[in-house]
Amino acid sequence: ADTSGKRIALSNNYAGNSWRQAMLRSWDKVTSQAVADGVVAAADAFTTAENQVTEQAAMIQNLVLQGYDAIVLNAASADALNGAVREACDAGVVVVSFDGTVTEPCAWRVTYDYHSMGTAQIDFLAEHMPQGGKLLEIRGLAGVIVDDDISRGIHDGVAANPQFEIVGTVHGDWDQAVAQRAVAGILPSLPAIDAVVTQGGDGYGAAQAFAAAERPTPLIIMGNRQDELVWWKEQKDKNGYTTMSISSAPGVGTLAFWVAQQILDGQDVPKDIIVPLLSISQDELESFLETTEPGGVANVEYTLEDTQGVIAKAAP
Amino acid sequence: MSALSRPLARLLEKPWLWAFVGAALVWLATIPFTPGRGAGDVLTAAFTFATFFVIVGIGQMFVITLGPGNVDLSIPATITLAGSVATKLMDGQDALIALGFVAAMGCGLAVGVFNYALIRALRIPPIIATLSSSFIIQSTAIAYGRGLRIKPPPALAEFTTARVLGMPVLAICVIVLAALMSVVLHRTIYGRSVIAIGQNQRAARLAGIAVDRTRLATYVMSALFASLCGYLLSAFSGGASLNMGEEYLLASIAVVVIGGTSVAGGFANLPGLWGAALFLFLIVTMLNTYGLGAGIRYVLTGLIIIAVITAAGGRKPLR
Amino acid sequence: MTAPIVELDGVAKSFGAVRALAGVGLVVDAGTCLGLVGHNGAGKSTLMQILAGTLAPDRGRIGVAGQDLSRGYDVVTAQRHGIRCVFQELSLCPNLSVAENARVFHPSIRGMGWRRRAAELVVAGLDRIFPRHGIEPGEVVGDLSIARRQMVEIARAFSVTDVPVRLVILDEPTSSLDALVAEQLLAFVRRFVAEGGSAILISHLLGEILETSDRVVVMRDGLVVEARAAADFSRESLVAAMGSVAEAASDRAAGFVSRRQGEPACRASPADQGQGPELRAWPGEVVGLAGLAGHGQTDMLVALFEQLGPKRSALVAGDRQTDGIFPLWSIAANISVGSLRDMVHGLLIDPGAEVELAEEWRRRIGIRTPDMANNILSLSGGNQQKALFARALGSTADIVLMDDPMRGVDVGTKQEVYAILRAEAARGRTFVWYTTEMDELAHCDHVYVFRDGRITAELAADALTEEKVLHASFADEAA
Amino acid sequence: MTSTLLAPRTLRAILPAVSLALLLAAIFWLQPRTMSYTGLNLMLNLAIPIALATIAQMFVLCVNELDLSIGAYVGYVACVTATWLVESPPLGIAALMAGILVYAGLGALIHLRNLPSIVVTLGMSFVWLGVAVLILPRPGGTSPEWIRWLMKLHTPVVPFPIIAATVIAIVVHVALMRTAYGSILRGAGGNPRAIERAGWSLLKIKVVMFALAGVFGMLAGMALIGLTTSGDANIAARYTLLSIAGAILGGCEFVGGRVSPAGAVIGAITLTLAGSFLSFLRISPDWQIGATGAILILVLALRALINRAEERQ
Ligand SMILES: Nc1ncnc2c1ncn2[C@@H]1O[C@H](COP(=O)(O)OP(=O)(O)OP(=O)(O)O)[C@@H](O)[C@H]1O
Ligand SMILES: Nc1ncnc2c1ncn2[C@@H]1O[C@H](COP(=O)(O)OP(=O)(O)OP(=O)(O)O)[C@@H](O)[C@H]1O
Ligand SMILES: [Mg+2]
Ligand SMILES: [Mg+2]
Repeated sequence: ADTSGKRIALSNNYAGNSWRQAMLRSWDKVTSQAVADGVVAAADAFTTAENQVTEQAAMIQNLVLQGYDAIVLNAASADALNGAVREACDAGVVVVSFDGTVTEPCAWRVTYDYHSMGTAQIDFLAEHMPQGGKLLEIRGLAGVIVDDDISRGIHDGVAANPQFEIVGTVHGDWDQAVAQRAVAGILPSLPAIDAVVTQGGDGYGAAQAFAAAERPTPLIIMGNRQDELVWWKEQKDKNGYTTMSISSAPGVGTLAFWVAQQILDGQDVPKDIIVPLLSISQDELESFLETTEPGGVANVEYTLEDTQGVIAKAAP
Repeated sequence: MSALSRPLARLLEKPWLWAFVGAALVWLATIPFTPGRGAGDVLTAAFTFATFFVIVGIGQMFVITLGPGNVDLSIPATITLAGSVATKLMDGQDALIALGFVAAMGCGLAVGVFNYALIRALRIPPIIATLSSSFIIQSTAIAYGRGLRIKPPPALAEFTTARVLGMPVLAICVIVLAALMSVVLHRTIYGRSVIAIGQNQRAARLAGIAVDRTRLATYVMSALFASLCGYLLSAFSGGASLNMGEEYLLASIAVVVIGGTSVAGGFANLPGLWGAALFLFLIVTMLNTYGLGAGIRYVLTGLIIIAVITAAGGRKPLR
Repeated sequence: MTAPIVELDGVAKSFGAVRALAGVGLVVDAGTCLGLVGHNGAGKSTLMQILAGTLAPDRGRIGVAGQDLSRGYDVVTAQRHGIRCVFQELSLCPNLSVAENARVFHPSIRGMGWRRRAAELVVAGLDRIFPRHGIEPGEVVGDLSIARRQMVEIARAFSVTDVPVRLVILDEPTSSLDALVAEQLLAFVRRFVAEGGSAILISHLLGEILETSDRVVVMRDGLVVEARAAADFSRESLVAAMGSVAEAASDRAAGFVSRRQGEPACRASPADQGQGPELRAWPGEVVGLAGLAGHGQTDMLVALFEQLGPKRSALVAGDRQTDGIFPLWSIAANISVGSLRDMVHGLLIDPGAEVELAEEWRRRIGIRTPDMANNILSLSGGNQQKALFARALGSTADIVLMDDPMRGVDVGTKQEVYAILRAEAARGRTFVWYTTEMDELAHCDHVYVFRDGRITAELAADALTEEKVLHASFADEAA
Repeated sequence: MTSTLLAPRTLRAILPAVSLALLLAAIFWLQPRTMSYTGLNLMLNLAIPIALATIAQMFVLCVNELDLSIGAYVGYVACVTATWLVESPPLGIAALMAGILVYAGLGALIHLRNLPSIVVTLGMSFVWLGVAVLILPRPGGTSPEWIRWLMKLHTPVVPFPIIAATVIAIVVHVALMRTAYGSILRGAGGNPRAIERAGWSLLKIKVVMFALAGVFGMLAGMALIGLTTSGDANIAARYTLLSIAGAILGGCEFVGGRVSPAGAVIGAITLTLAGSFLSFLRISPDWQIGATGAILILVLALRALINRAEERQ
């Protein structure tokens, strides 16, 4: 079907960190090209000011009122927006959620396998530290599904690899400064730490906290921020420091855009689409650093063809 | 009354005492779980991080002292804006440290004047005025910084993380700053004016106090301290981020009120800021150390705060 | 003869180190008005608060209508026995309407139609005591002038619902009222007493006391020092019993010399003046603003204050609760706030200078407190007023604006204040003084009479008579 | 007659309503489709829980206190409603009643120990959040059928949210502004000493007001779940700020017992709509957040005009 007359909206709940900024920029870059090419008529981005469920629900309802054909959604809550999403579906609007996904069955979900983001970290450690060791876990924001999933993955991984032991857990609220402070507070009470498992983005803060406490730097799993990669590179050049980076790429928003376009095009798209995590190994570090803008985040943007590939893989 | 018990009674009346007592108790409860020189390390960390709370707390305290309804909700956004502007301008070069500082202070000045213009010229209640302006400031920071995280100049970063004898240099500076501001509060016309306005704005005007000038100065000062915090924090944590100020909304109010300053205005004290900031950091540290789950930790944090304030009790009105 | 309505015996009360009452006995007979006088801080209000049940005595006996109620005596008990009190500091809720404030006082007004009943009750009370009061029951109390608030509170205290009113305590009820309204109140008190009610009247205007009371009790330093029939007292003997010096009549009119030469220190017109005299004051002059309460005098003073600015002028606020005191500060800080600019050395306020200023004025104006570092609220009402006085007089402003500043100040202190005013005026200071008391106008060099926000007459001291002031206060009435 | 209509006090009382009307007019103009039954329904239904939370905050403001825990408390109620109230109603009801009791107890504690309410409720906000996380460690649950039914009610002619908001405003207005005991409750904010001197118990008043805040906070949480259909501990985190801002926007004051239930409801709706308004404007994403602030300022600038008028009088 022809989608050149269709209008797609992005409903975003938060813009206050670099990941979201990169996500918005990727969206802008990819969709404005799509609009220029006449693939769709419009692809506008909307962000709430308060990062609040009710505000975003109101926004979804307003987008429905404005007659958008599809809403691409990064949701403030996995469940609490279900009411609004249901109403949108009932009004014939296609809803595709990503990153912050929703559980409402009528919506499509473009998700990362966050559980595997946890297990992958332990698998990496098991490979590089076969003798095992003591771990510090930095979690995200309590009461949020992503935090819960990653943490479960980590704990399942540890259960499968009993040579590892989690000796301390702090909540960094996915905020560099909070993570740094929490780690600095708990470090004095901890024995020597061999590795730090994270949820991405807290690695640099953790490294600084260790340095400030004059503790030897453990193996810290990194996220995808450029400053984390730079720090890793510096350490690597200095003493062959080895670690990995695992995270979600902000470009996933563009994938969700294409998914929405494909649905509007009448394609058969499965409701759940799993996207591979962005993982950077020791060898890929330099190449990623080259393509990442200073102060930004490592990213991948998706084309229609990439998306069709991902959809095909997801199809049963 | 004996000669000894009088100073003791005086001390017990100090409103800031309980924040320090709370901090000390929580610290003592943490020590058994920190082997070796851990106890000292915990304190070092506490001073390091409490410093930032105290910096914004000072500005917020002066604002809150202006009386009921006065509160600065634009502190988080100002921190972000000042941090982003400063790091972007300095671009990691030591030579530009001063320029970054001036730029951060310039942001603060602009924000403070803007806030007070809304409050005075448009007669918008301060809480909504600063909330509204915080959105605008946050947008400015986004448009300007685009969320890029630029490294601070190494010399500045070194300064913010330096220590002497285990004590963070920055913390020492801020202790001196707090002492200075305490003098400003109690011994200058400006400080007296703030306290008088907080008790009764109408009476203050009729007693010849320059009400508008004082309120303007206070909102500007709050924004300046927020900017200072943004400047130092971005140097300390390796760059500015768009959400670096977020947690300072509640924290700046919390350190002020737990520190014994009256929310009803007209009564303030600076030592309490330090007590409260240390207290808040140490509670989190203690509960992290105990390895409790998030739910239990939140509950205990709340109960400890309530317990301390209940033990301290309130001041009975005279008539 | 029936049992006395109230019998207090050996009542004592201390606030920390301050002994407010040192064992006081008081008897009020049914159908009489008792006058209670004493210097500022003598303990009158404290005693009345104990009788009203809002303050518990340290010891002592409280008997009401022959019953001993000492145990567990409180507000509710007092109200059940028909004892009502109009407190010195107003006790209305400013955010409620007049009718709602009546409801606060009368728990029995409730259920359907309570607003109407409350409104009727309070309006009936106002009509009875203050004919032509012009107060609407729906008005919000915070919008009323201090005099009207006082009228509402008085009417409320005399209004009857389920419990008959047996004793009404009036703690300086006339201090915020002008002479005319005060006269209405006192006449009503006489009628009330004649109908069998009882009243306790506290006032620093001894004329009122002698005219209205059957018996007069004099307190000094927390003790009753004299209690006799009013007829046995003369003004002079009453003053003497209070331990003050006899007041000397003002001799302004006698040797009056106008100071009106050269440039006036300030000049202004009320906003609605239109045609008519302009207010002018020359250095060294004491200028009086007369007329009935609420006719624009306070607005004139505030306008002058804004025009002159705090460097040139200082203001003694009229409504000390809302415009005057800083309730969290010490007495000393309350005084020095008017002179901060003069106490700065370098950048900092000199605490020594603050203490010095406070001590000087404690001496000069006789503020009764063991320590000027005590909180301002620990002072009696009259002493708080003295602190406000000290704030303005202690400043270096050339022009002192005073909004009925003698509210609740005792006779002895008034004499001292008059003397201070004269001395300061002689040094070239200008005073603009709003007062509703003829006695006080007699201390002015020049008087402007206000009516409906306008100046209707201008009288020099040698031309000042009560008739002329009254005439100008009602000037428009005839027209 | 016109003079009393234009009196500053009257003007100020209708100011919140005028701001709201202007905002609505602007929205209708930008997006005519909102001017329909469904449009209004969609735009306004999420304002209901915020309005209820704002009313709760207003009760606390009325006695010169401040509740920093209302957002977390609404989150707690939401979690209880989405789980226990569905799985085992008696347990759910007990948990909700316990919430109200705790609120009443806080009122008593604050009064008896003369504590600053802002610190106590700050502490409580952590407690509620913690309990909510314990009840619902990861988002989920479902809404009880009857709440969902109520919140999705399709009333004839006038959309349900408008009816609900009106009912809330009228009920609270009558209870607080028109009843005999209501005047005592407000008086306690205006001059507590006077209320005490008239023989009323301030303790009882504080307990009643905090309990009422608990009740309305509970209603807010339940209404929220009715709309969202499942819960999350952080679901109402911003409600604390919104409820205070909404109450102030509606003409309530921090001290002095000057409150306005209708104003509070209108204030809450205005705040919600200010956010909506934004999604009808095409603004660059960078400035969307700032636009919310600018809209609030514009709406409030009206005050300046009216205050000027007042000054001239
Ligand atoms: N009692 C009052 N109520 C309301 N507004 C007032 C009152 N007194 C003064 N104003 C107004 O407030 C404004 C500023 O007065 P204020 O005394 O605060 O001046 P300021 O700006 O603080 O003084 P300065 O010039 O010394 O800084 C003036 O426009 C004045 O009209
Ligand atoms: N709450 C209090 N705290 C400390 N001292 C108090 C308090 N209340 C009254 N006092 C002291 O008790 C004494 C008696 O005060 P009270 O108010 O009874 O005087 P008064 O006779 O009514 O004086 P005035 O004529 O000025 O009203 C004064 O010395 C006053 O300072
Ligand atoms: Mg008295
Ligand atoms: Mg008088």
